[in-house]
Amino acid sequence: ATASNRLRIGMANFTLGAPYFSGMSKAVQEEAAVYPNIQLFVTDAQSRADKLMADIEDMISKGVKGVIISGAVLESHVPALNALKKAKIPVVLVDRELKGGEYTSWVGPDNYQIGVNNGEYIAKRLNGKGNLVLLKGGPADNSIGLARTNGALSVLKKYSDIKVVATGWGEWNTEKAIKVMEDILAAHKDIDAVLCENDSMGLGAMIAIKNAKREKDIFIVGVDGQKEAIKAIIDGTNFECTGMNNSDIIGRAGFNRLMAILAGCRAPKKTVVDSPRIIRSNAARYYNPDSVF
Amino acid sequence: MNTKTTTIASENQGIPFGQQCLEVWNRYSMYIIFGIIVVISALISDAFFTQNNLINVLKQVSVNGIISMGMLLVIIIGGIDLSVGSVLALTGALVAGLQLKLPLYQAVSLALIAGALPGLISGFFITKTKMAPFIMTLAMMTIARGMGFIYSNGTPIQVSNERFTELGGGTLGIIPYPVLIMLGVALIIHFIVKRTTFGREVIAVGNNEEAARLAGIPVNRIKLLTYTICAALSALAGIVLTSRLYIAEPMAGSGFELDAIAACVIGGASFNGGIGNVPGTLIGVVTLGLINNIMNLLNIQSYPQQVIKGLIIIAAIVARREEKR
Amino acid sequence: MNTKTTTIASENQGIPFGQQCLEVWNRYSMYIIFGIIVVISALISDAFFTQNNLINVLKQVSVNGIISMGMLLVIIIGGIDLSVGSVLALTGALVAGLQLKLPLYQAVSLALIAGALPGLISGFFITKTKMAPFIMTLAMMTIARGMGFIYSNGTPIQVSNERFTELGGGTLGIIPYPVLIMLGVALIIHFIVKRTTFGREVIAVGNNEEAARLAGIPVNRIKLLTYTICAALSALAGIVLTSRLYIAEPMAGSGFELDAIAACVIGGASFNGGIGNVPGTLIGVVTLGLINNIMNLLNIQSYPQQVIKGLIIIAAIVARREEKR
Amino acid sequence: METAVQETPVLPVLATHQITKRYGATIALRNVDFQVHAGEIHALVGENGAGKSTLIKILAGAVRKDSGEIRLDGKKIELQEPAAAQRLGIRVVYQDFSLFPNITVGENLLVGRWHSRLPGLVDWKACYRRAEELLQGIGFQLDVRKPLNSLGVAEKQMLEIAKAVAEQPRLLILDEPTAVLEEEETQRLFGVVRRLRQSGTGIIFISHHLEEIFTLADRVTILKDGQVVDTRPTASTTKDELIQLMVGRELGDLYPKRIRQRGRPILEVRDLAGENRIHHVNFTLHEGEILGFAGLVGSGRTEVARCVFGADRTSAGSMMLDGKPVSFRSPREAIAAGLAFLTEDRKKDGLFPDVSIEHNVSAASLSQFSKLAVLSESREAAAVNRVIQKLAVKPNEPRKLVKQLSGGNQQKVALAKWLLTESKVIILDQPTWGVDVGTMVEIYHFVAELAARGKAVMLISSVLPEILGLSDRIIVMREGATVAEFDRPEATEEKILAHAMGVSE
Ligand SMILES: Nc1ncnc2c1ncn2[C@@H]1O[C@H](COP(=O)(O)OP(=O)(O)OP(=O)(O)O)[C@@H](O)[C@H]1O
Ligand SMILES: Nc1ncnc2c1ncn2[C@@H]1O[C@H](COP(=O)(O)OP(=O)(O)OP(=O)(O)O)[C@@H](O)[C@H]1O
Ligand SMILES: [Mg+2]
Ligand SMILES: [Mg+2]
Repeated sequence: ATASNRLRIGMANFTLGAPYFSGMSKAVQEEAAVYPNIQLFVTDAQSRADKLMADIEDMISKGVKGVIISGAVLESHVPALNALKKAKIPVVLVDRELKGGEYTSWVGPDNYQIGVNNGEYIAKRLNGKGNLVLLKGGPADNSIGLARTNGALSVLKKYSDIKVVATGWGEWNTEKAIKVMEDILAAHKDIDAVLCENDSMGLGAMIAIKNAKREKDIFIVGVDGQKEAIKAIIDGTNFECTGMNNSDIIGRAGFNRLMAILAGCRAPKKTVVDSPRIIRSNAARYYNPDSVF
Repeated sequence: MNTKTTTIASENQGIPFGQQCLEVWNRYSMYIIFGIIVVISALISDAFFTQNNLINVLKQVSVNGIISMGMLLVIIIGGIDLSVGSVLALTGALVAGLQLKLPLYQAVSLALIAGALPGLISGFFITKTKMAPFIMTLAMMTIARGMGFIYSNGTPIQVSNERFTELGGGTLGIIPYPVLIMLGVALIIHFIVKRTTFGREVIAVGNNEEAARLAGIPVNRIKLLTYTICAALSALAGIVLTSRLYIAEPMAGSGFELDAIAACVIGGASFNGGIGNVPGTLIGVVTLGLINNIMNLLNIQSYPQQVIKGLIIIAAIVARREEKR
Repeated sequence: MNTKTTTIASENQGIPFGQQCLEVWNRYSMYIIFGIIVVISALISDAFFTQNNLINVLKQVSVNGIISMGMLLVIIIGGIDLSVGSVLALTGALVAGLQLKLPLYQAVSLALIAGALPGLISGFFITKTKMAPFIMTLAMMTIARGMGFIYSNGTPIQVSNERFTELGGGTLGIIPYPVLIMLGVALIIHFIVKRTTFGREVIAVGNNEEAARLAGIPVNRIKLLTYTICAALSALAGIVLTSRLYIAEPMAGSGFELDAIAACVIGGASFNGGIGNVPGTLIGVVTLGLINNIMNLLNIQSYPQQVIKGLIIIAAIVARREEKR
Repeated sequence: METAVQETPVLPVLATHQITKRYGATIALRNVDFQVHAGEIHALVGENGAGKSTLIKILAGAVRKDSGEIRLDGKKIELQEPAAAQRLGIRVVYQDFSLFPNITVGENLLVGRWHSRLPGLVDWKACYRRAEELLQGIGFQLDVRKPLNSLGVAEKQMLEIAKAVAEQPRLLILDEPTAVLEEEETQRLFGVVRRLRQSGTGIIFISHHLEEIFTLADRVTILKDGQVVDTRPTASTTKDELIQLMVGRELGDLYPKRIRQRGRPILEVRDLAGENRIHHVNFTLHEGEILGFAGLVGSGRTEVARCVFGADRTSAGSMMLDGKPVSFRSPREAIAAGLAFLTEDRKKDGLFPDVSIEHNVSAASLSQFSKLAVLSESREAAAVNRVIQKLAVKPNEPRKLVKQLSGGNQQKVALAKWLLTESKVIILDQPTWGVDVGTMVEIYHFVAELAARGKAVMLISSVLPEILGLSDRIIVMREGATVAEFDRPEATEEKILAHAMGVSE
């Protein structure tokens, strides 16, 4: 195919600075590479809503026939969606289900449900009694984190003996999470579980707990199914549970959804990708050391 | 005395051609470099030189353009303002929150005033306690960001008022309003710098603060005003951005200070203060936007994009080769 | 002659008590403020004054401590380095990647050398083209970040080598290695600043570059070396951080430059160059760490934390009340 | 005549009463009483650090007094800021330039007083017209639209003066205005000042050149250690008496008696040309010789020194040091080869203000005190102490920061730096700029001593008597080239000036 008659497709990433999302982008790129007549435009908004919009405008200038939007802040991209709608370009959202504008189809996880799963695990593991620490992502991108935590709390609030003794803000990364967890460990002698809004922070919490030699007392629950976290679960560490939120699967599904739409299929508006709970007994099944994320 | 004057004059005429070229280059280099980038862009991408794309670029840079005008004043006066991005976010959150309860124009005015406050406060400490502007505005950056988060509770605030979103999304003819606002602000700042006593006072203070004080210029008042204007323009940018995105995000604007500073410096401003101009800064703003735009058009991957962007900034400034002091 | 000397001596004794206090304050204010913060912290949180927590704080600040030592030299020489955070990330990725294929010490040495390179390059452009350090290192920040992403393909690289993770997690007695490394670096830099010709030359260049050149100081070489040292220390910090996290994240270190700069300035360094010291900077580093620690201990929410942190930075610097020029 | 002036019961324009000012431990001014009458030129003299600049800064509102009162035309005034003093018609030409480098000459004259037709808007046409008038008013021609950067020091000084006299000041203060001026400009300045005196302005004039005080001033006040020693009419005092009052001792001969002892040639410069303005520079410097460089301001003497020292690039010509061809690419190489260079503008390129006296002095010879780059502080301190005592730097506190010293003592520190390097060739560019008579004499003797020890000294100065008093030979420069050479015995001021101005034939 020559450059001019190739099918141009856009993959607008809100950020490629976080492994979850670069994994998503890689999955889409790998899928697209299979088709020699597809030219994929990949952009990185570096966590800036206005840049995501600029990227999409640039894609429209470039004449793309379909766009996948990955990540993003839920409510922040109405104008971008409007612009795409105006240009009659179909949009597939992966991971985040954007609010406020119109899109063609969405493929992603149910973060609230993941939270519920985690909450159930914790309640059972604690036998309805214990002290819990929350490691929240924040300050940025709070909506997803809230869904996850609220999901968990919706279960846990039924148990009056399960108390949230501290809330830390790990900014979604390992480094901040270690620091916050260290401080929390210093302040609280009696902690039984840590619930993290993502696995990166869970890994940080794990290091802090290990350094404090309290891994026997405290277990960790995360979200994402990041491969390092799954490895930790397999290895029998105190990182015991995570909710699968596989960007690789979501990314591939999203690409295929767009292909189907471009081929003229009527696609379902929303597809929730299953987020199974990963624990030691089933972790090996989800572990792929070569995956990006 | 006379002999001396004539000597200098004749020397001027006697400047070798090469040197004359160099002087032209020194004065216009940023425009020339800009021209080169435009021409190259047009050559390597068909999509570039379309009306649509060019207007897109202008629209994309409008927010940075507005901020850069305030930053320019601050840099001319010999300071720096790192808080512009978080002031933008704070104001965005405020206007989005206020327009739910108040009439639009009241919401906008209140947000603008509130957005100018951080600048007033920074300016106050910078003048009264002789704090380095870098550290004061760094602290203000953290504070304003935190306040934005507190106000918005960490979640984006949506805007539905159509009259408001028209501001960011509408056009006059083919020119989007944000572009008009940017150009309007640029014109005003240009006029201020060139033709008003305030602008000249800013330049004098930036050139030699002590001398300005000795010349009876109310240095502190001028500085205070400059930081306030800078914050007010960041606030304006926050309002434009919010109306463009229909939403105010608490994390909006992080890193914007660096873009604004880069634009001013590419445009010829100096951190030593006293030097800087509006047309150059505008060129700097658009150059930065072009770099992003053309790399997207050429489908360059995000990671190399960052490397290339850095290299182009270096090249643009090296090429300018400031006259040695 | 004699009469005069005695006059001055007696004048010294005649200084009013208040003024003497002021001078003591000027010299030791940052230590006093630091002491106050410690005392308050101990009063409001039981958990604070435990050996465990204090060691935690030191461990938490060790990465910033290492970076700040390099930043201090750069600030003393009158520059700034915004690229430290991304150099840290790049080096972290490199060491994590290399240790998979090479013996550990080779991987570490290679990563250190590679990490020093950006500093060498920044230094080169800053000296040769007289670019403002701010803008050069800003560009380098983008470039190094992009390179880190390219090398790591945007995903974290895990480290499993136990000897390597021991570096970040192990202790000597009760003191964690990262803390030892920070203190070692601080001692060396202190010695360099106080007792070596290089240190003196850095101070001289920072004070008056032209005078330094005319005094036969190889200004360009000194600057080059300073930026290289700063990058090398950022690289070291990247290695320590990676071994502490068992993982190298490509986005690691963003914003670290601001913390390092804040630490230097709280510690008494001046952006005008020529002034700055290691003990003060260390105090600055620990102060920043304490602020975060105590707010976490008190379970203060993230958003107000930011506001309070900014306010404390301002307070710390205002309280110091630099002598007016 | 003189007595008549005194007996006229005129109200002083300015009167200060018991002004005191402290800087930390230093008392800069102590109960100063001082009056200037209308139509009087009142000279203020004193050693470096005596408090002259501090006093006038207080009068200008730039520095706040600790106590005391100031009366202008009998009314008590409080000067919180310079603007207040300006409004009252107090105008100052400061010792350090207070100009704005990146704006035009014309605007520099009018900063803070731009002309406008509408409030807040600058009327550039009117501004430049006014700027031209102001310059013409003092008989000075300059392109008002040129950037200030392109001016030389003397031109900048004239600009400062034009700025100060712009609107018939009530009180005009001149802090060492002639230090960088040549004879011709100095005379023009005096003309301007006398005109102002005629029209009733009170004038305070500070200078270390006592001859100027006797030509210009009506009365003179002597400050010492922040206190007024005496005020007397110039007509009823003498130079020696003034010196006695200022310094507290007899100075003896201004210029040291020297025995000429020229050694072998050490520095030979042939057809040197720089990148900017100098060309065809030829001279030979011998061991034990003081070679004076005379010329008008801007004649290129500083650039010659900078080229020889490797600080500026040369474009043609050759240099021989000790018989061997050399060309220095940096000051570092020049220093290593045995050169030293005391720059004319110590503030700009001679000192490290935030660094102690000790570390300033040792800055050019650190390698002497170090092994493997590690300094021996005791050896450093010993060596530094030796030179600062020799030069009598005051206060004798090696740890004091240089920015806290008075101008003259700063100059000594700058000089001390080069005494540690033990150089063979010492270039001194305006070594007595801003230095009091006492120090001046000390420096003269010192320079003579250097030559006596076999050093070769290249002495650049705008003070002709200084050149004539010290040099063995004198080179005259004009428009960037060396145009004449005299042996001391045959040199006269007239001959030198004739060559310097190009009217010798
Ligand atoms: N900002 C300052 N801080 C501390 N001390 C100062 C300051 N300014 C001046 N001094 C001290 O005050 C005294 C008077 O200084 P001043 O500059 O008035 O002297 P001067 O008579 O003008 O000397 P010169 O002839 O060298 O210009 C000196 O001892 C000086 O060290
Ligand atoms: N054409 C010019 N371009 C740039 N600078 C000039 C020019 N003419 C004169 N100057 C300035 O004039 C000043 C005097 O020149 P220079 O120092 O070389 O001569 P000089 O004989 O040493 O004069 P001075 O008596 O001032 O020391 C310098 O500061 C120089 O920058
Ligand atoms: Mg003085
Ligand atoms: Mg000169």
